Amino acid sequence: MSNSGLEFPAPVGGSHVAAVHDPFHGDLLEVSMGPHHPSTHGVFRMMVTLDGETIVKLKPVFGYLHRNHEKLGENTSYLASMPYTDRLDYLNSMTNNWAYALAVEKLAGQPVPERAEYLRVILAELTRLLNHVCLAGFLLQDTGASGTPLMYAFREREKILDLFESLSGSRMMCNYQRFGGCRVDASPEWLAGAKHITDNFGRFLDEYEELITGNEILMARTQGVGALSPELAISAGITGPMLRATGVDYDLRKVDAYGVYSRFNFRVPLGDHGDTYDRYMIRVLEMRESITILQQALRDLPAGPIMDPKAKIRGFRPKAGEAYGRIEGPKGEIGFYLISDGSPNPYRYRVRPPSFVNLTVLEDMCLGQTIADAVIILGSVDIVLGEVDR
Amino acid sequence: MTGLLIIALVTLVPAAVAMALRNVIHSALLLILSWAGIAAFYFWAGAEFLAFSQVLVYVGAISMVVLFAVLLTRHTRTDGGVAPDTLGRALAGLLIGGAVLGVLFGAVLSTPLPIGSKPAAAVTVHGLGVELMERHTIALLVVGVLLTVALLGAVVLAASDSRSGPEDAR
Amino acid sequence: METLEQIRDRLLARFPGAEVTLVTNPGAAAQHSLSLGLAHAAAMALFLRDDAELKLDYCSNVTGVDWPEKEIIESTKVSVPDPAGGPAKIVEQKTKRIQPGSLEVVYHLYSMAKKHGPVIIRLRTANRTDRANVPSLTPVWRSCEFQEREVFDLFGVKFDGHPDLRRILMWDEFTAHPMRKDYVEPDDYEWEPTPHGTVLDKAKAHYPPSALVAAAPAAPAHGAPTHAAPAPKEAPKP
Amino acid sequence: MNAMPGIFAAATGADSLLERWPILFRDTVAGFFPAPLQWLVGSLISILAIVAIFGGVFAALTLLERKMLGRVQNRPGPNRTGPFGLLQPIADGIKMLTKEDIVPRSADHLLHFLAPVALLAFSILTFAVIPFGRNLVPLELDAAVLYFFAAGAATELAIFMAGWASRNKFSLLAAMRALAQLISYELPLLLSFVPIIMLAGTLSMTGIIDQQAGWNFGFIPKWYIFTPWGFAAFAIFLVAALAESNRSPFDLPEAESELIAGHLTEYSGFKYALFFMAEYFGMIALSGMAITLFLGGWRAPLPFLEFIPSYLWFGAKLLGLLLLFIWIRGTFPRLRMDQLTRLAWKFLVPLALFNLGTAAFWSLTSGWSGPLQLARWGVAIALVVVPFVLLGRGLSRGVAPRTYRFA
Amino acid sequence: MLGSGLLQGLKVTAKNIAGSFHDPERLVTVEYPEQKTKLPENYRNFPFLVSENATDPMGTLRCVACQICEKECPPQCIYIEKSKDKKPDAAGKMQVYPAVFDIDTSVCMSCQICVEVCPFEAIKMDQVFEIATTDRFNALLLDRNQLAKPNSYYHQIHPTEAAEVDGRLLAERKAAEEKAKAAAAAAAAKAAAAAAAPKPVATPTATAGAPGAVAATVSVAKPATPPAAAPVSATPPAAAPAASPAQNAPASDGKAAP
Repeated sequence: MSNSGLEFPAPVGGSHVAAVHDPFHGDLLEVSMGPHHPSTHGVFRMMVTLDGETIVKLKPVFGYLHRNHEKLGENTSYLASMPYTDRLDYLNSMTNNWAYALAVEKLAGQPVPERAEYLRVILAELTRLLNHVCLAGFLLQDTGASGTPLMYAFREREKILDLFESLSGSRMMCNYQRFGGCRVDASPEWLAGAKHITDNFGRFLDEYEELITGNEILMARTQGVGALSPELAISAGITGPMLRATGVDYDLRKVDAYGVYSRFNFRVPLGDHGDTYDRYMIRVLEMRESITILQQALRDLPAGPIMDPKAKIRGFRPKAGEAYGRIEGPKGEIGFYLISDGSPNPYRYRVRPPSFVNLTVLEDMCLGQTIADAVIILGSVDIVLGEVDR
Repeated sequence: MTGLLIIALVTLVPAAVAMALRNVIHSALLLILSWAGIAAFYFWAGAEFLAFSQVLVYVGAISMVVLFAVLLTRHTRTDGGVAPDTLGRALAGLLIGGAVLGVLFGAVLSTPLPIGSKPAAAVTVHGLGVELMERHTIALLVVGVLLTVALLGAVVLAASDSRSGPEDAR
Repeated sequence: METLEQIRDRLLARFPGAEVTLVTNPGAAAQHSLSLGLAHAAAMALFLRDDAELKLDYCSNVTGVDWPEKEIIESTKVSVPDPAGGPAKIVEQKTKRIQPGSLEVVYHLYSMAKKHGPVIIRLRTANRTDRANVPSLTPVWRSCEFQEREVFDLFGVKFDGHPDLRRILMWDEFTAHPMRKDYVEPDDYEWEPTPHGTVLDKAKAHYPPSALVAAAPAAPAHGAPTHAAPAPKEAPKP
Repeated sequence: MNAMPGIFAAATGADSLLERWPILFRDTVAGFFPAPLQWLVGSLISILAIVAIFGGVFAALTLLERKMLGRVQNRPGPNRTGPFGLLQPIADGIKMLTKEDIVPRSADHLLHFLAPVALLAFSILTFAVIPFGRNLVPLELDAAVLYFFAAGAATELAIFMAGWASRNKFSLLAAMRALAQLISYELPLLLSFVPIIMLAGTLSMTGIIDQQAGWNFGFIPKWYIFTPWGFAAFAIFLVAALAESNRSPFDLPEAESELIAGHLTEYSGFKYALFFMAEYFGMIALSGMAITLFLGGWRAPLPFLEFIPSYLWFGAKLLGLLLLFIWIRGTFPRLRMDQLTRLAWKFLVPLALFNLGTAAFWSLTSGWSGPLQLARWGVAIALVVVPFVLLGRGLSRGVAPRTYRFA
Repeated sequence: MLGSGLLQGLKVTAKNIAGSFHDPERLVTVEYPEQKTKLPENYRNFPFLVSENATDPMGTLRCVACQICEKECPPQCIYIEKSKDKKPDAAGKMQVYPAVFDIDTSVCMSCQICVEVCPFEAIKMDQVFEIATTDRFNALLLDRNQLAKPNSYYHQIHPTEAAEVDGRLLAERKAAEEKAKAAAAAAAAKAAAAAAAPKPVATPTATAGAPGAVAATVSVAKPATPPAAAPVSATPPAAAPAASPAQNAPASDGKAAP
């Protein structure tokens, strides 16, 4: 039963170029980049067909890190899935926890106290800083700068991870949010530490931009590479900085205004070429916006309980029903879709990962570019395999 | 004399072996070795400038052209020697070879070679330059213009290549 | 944004033959959804995307849900006239009904242009075995391409019209569909020092009972556990 | 300090003991041998000296590079093997020697073995003409500069042999790419030193260094780098030298973005180390050449510093240039292949050709004096900067920092 | 102008090279085995069982084998077997204790949910992270003896948290004792009244009337004598103020942490 005359929207890059054997150009070179490759950010493989240097066909292959996170979610209680969400996008465990907690609170109609909402915003923005700093470092590593920008990025990341460790107990596997609030209250010293880091993060960013943004070699390598059109981005469900780099104004913090984001005034940067350079610059500008949010949140963090008194940790049985909660993670929209049938285990537990959906257009961006560009384009998409494969 | 003998051997033997080898790449490399032999001969004769030019031009650049040409034609392993088809062709081959050999020997024997142990005057680069500039200025200028035009042509080709060439990434 | 009822009525008006039913969500989130009939699903999806009022141009999430056969016992109160002319007695009759199982695909649609949503549409397959296909919405929203392949891989819902329907997470030779409720795990048991609960049953299936007794000694006070654990490769320790 | 003025007084000037000891040493050692052999023994000594000293410099350079990169990246660099990591080169050496040397079965064994040997031989040959000190010139050649580039030209041959002999499609592809890079940067390298030959009037190294003797206004040395065209030629020479020795912005053959490690894929163990030794020797040789042509060889920068022996000045300048190479490696990302060749053919070659004109203008107007001197400098500087800006704008047409709007 | 961005980049790296010699901000690495960074107090690694004192760890385990943590643990790495007999706990009440308490550290992901759900403050998170071992199975399976650590050790690694927990336990115990005393006093008063006026109907002793069974009440069957001398317990015999300040560490049990 084929669809009634629906033509398949030809992607901008014309992904269906026939891999023709051209006598003069010689035969096409079929290369498998990955799963064990220095610049694929984890176990990810790209079956690339090369005509000399230019890419003719590129099929991403993943599933090497597939642990069936969703089946696990359906066989354990709601609380037991929380530590597993740290392992989804293992760079940003705080935002994963918040997305899951938000979905379950929506499912059970669970109120959250003021102080916990502010703490969640502070930790989410710190995670956004951490993720974007990591991306800038990895992108430069892919273009060949021998580790210097990556080391500067990791120096800043370590400061934020120390904050997470002194708050939640573990650097990356925080398991910090609960349904109806947070687990540990932030001590005054911790808040002072967070304020100190936020204040001179701007200084680091200026030095970093001085090293990178004006660099002609980087501009030559990334401008015009892997361009993505806004229409294709919207149709392919791209979210996060990659979407805003194409000029589409869609940031869940403004659209859904979940949590207490409506109380902070911050701006959403938009690019207009949608190429790799824009994606890098959008993330740098977003880091600056996150700093302003953090300063506002730290300034007017209210006192009060961090956990809703009526919230139950054990024996949590939400009424039957379903809910889809989503937040603006550093990589894009991360959402949890839960169907509950009243039992302590969720009936259906679904994670909507941003990296997995953002990879849909990888081939369209890489066609016609050289193999050295494909590495950078993949880097600019910013994928984490824990989240792609679940 | 022994030096000259060694240099002659280094020049001629690789050239001969190069012809007999089956692998074209090996024979190309041996050819380059014999060019180096010629450079050694210039050294022996005291013309350092000429020797360095020989090495720079032949071993440096023209060897690359030869190797690229061999690679682009891509059938590096010729299988089986090339036997002459008919007896007539073999005879004709021998005849022409003998004739060329006769002419060469005639020329070598008939030219009055200066016999004596007077070493050639030590020519400095400055001297070479002055010689070239005074007596052969016109020839030098023509060659100079020719080379510059070739060079500029290459640059223009490279410049125009990006617009039309499909290969060059945008 | 207009309410789901208005959308349903406009859809019914637009596509007379289609069945569009409203599915209410009892939970606190109150995110109700529309269940579309398969015949006009693709056309209705295209309408939802291109309609000036709705402009749902962003399909955020595609999920598969498995509803296996369920035995529903309905107890209905029936008044049985007393043959002896007495007052009619209320008798509880239990009727046992097998609700046919089906696989369901849920789409969460948002509008980036008008910044509203979610409109949730559900497509149900006829049954869970042979007729488990649903028209693919990849031609309408390109973001469904990978997510529909994942639903096919983990649930076994065949999408008609999908440009490249292959397994995306599992390896290609894998036959079963792991996210179904009736999925049986392969029996690749690996030795665990403290088998308890479901792991213990598996351990019993794999190792003779004598080995398990040694594995979990009952004696309360003992030194370092010298497990005579017959680990597959390891020689038992003294 | 006052106990030693005597030695210092005696030690200043060109004929001090610190300057003449190499000659004395060579004559005393050669003295033990019969006359015809003395020339041979003399050159053997200089060969041994070069190989020993620059072998040590190579080892120290590997450690210096890793330490400097560490310092750039906020970490101390290797400091586990010996104090401050000083035994690291020995550790690397042992590792390289003990690693198994795998030769692919289908490889062309003779060429596979010959490639690193040839590459190293050619790069050491170039050391024969570099004047390391006043009396430390291994070989006094009339056409020394031409000899330097003749010896350097054969490295492409060795890289081709390495790529071809490995019988591996990727290494051949990468070898072809390395050849394209070397050939397209050979031209700017040669063109950048032609103006110096024009003005110095000689091809011999010592001649060029003598031309750069003396100081203007008492303290600015008459080195060629302090002339407008000289500075432009030095910049072009530096960029081309970076590309010739496969260093950072141009290290395409061994880049991980390429398919595999270029023509070095099928090499391991000591042959792999030989390739790296050859690369470092190439870098040292090109730096030595840059020092001789542009920075006045072993001349002291200031008149009152003359008492320090000349070879120490050469060492200091060499260290400076090597640190610059390492500094550049720690900072820049890599260029893409087509951008690499476009930079050479459309930017460096035209710029170098234009520089010939500037140098010609400079030498013709050497007679001007007084106010004309200023005009001479002004025109020369304009002749250098204007083409640079025009060609630069052409090169980076589509590339510029962007401004972003906020929703 | 072409190259200005490159020069800026060089300036930044130069600043870092120079900075790395004097500015601690520019040299952030630590020579690990010789110098170690200070662990934050909230740092958590694998769990451990809290015992009241170090001399007899098995005897004074706080754990009462209620198996809540075994059920709630996400990767199911805890294995508990209740003991058949009972032993008195810190408050003197007869409690079951765990005969077998194994944690398989190769499965545990140190998510501290067991600490969160344990109602008896019996399991806390440790801070030991150098625990590499070559044996894949048995060395990673920690049993009761390897898991038990004294309360003093707990004070050492998590000072503020330990003080809070002790304060809470003390308050609970005090409340339990008041309730027990009140119940005992009421029982005594009733017995006295019964003895004074022998009524015809001997109302059963106040077993039925006892208010809702408070978990830690002293069982009524015991004669109404003043509570036995508090067993050797970490809490000081004198009625220490409820929230004993952190630094005045609990009384005189051995400081010798294992």
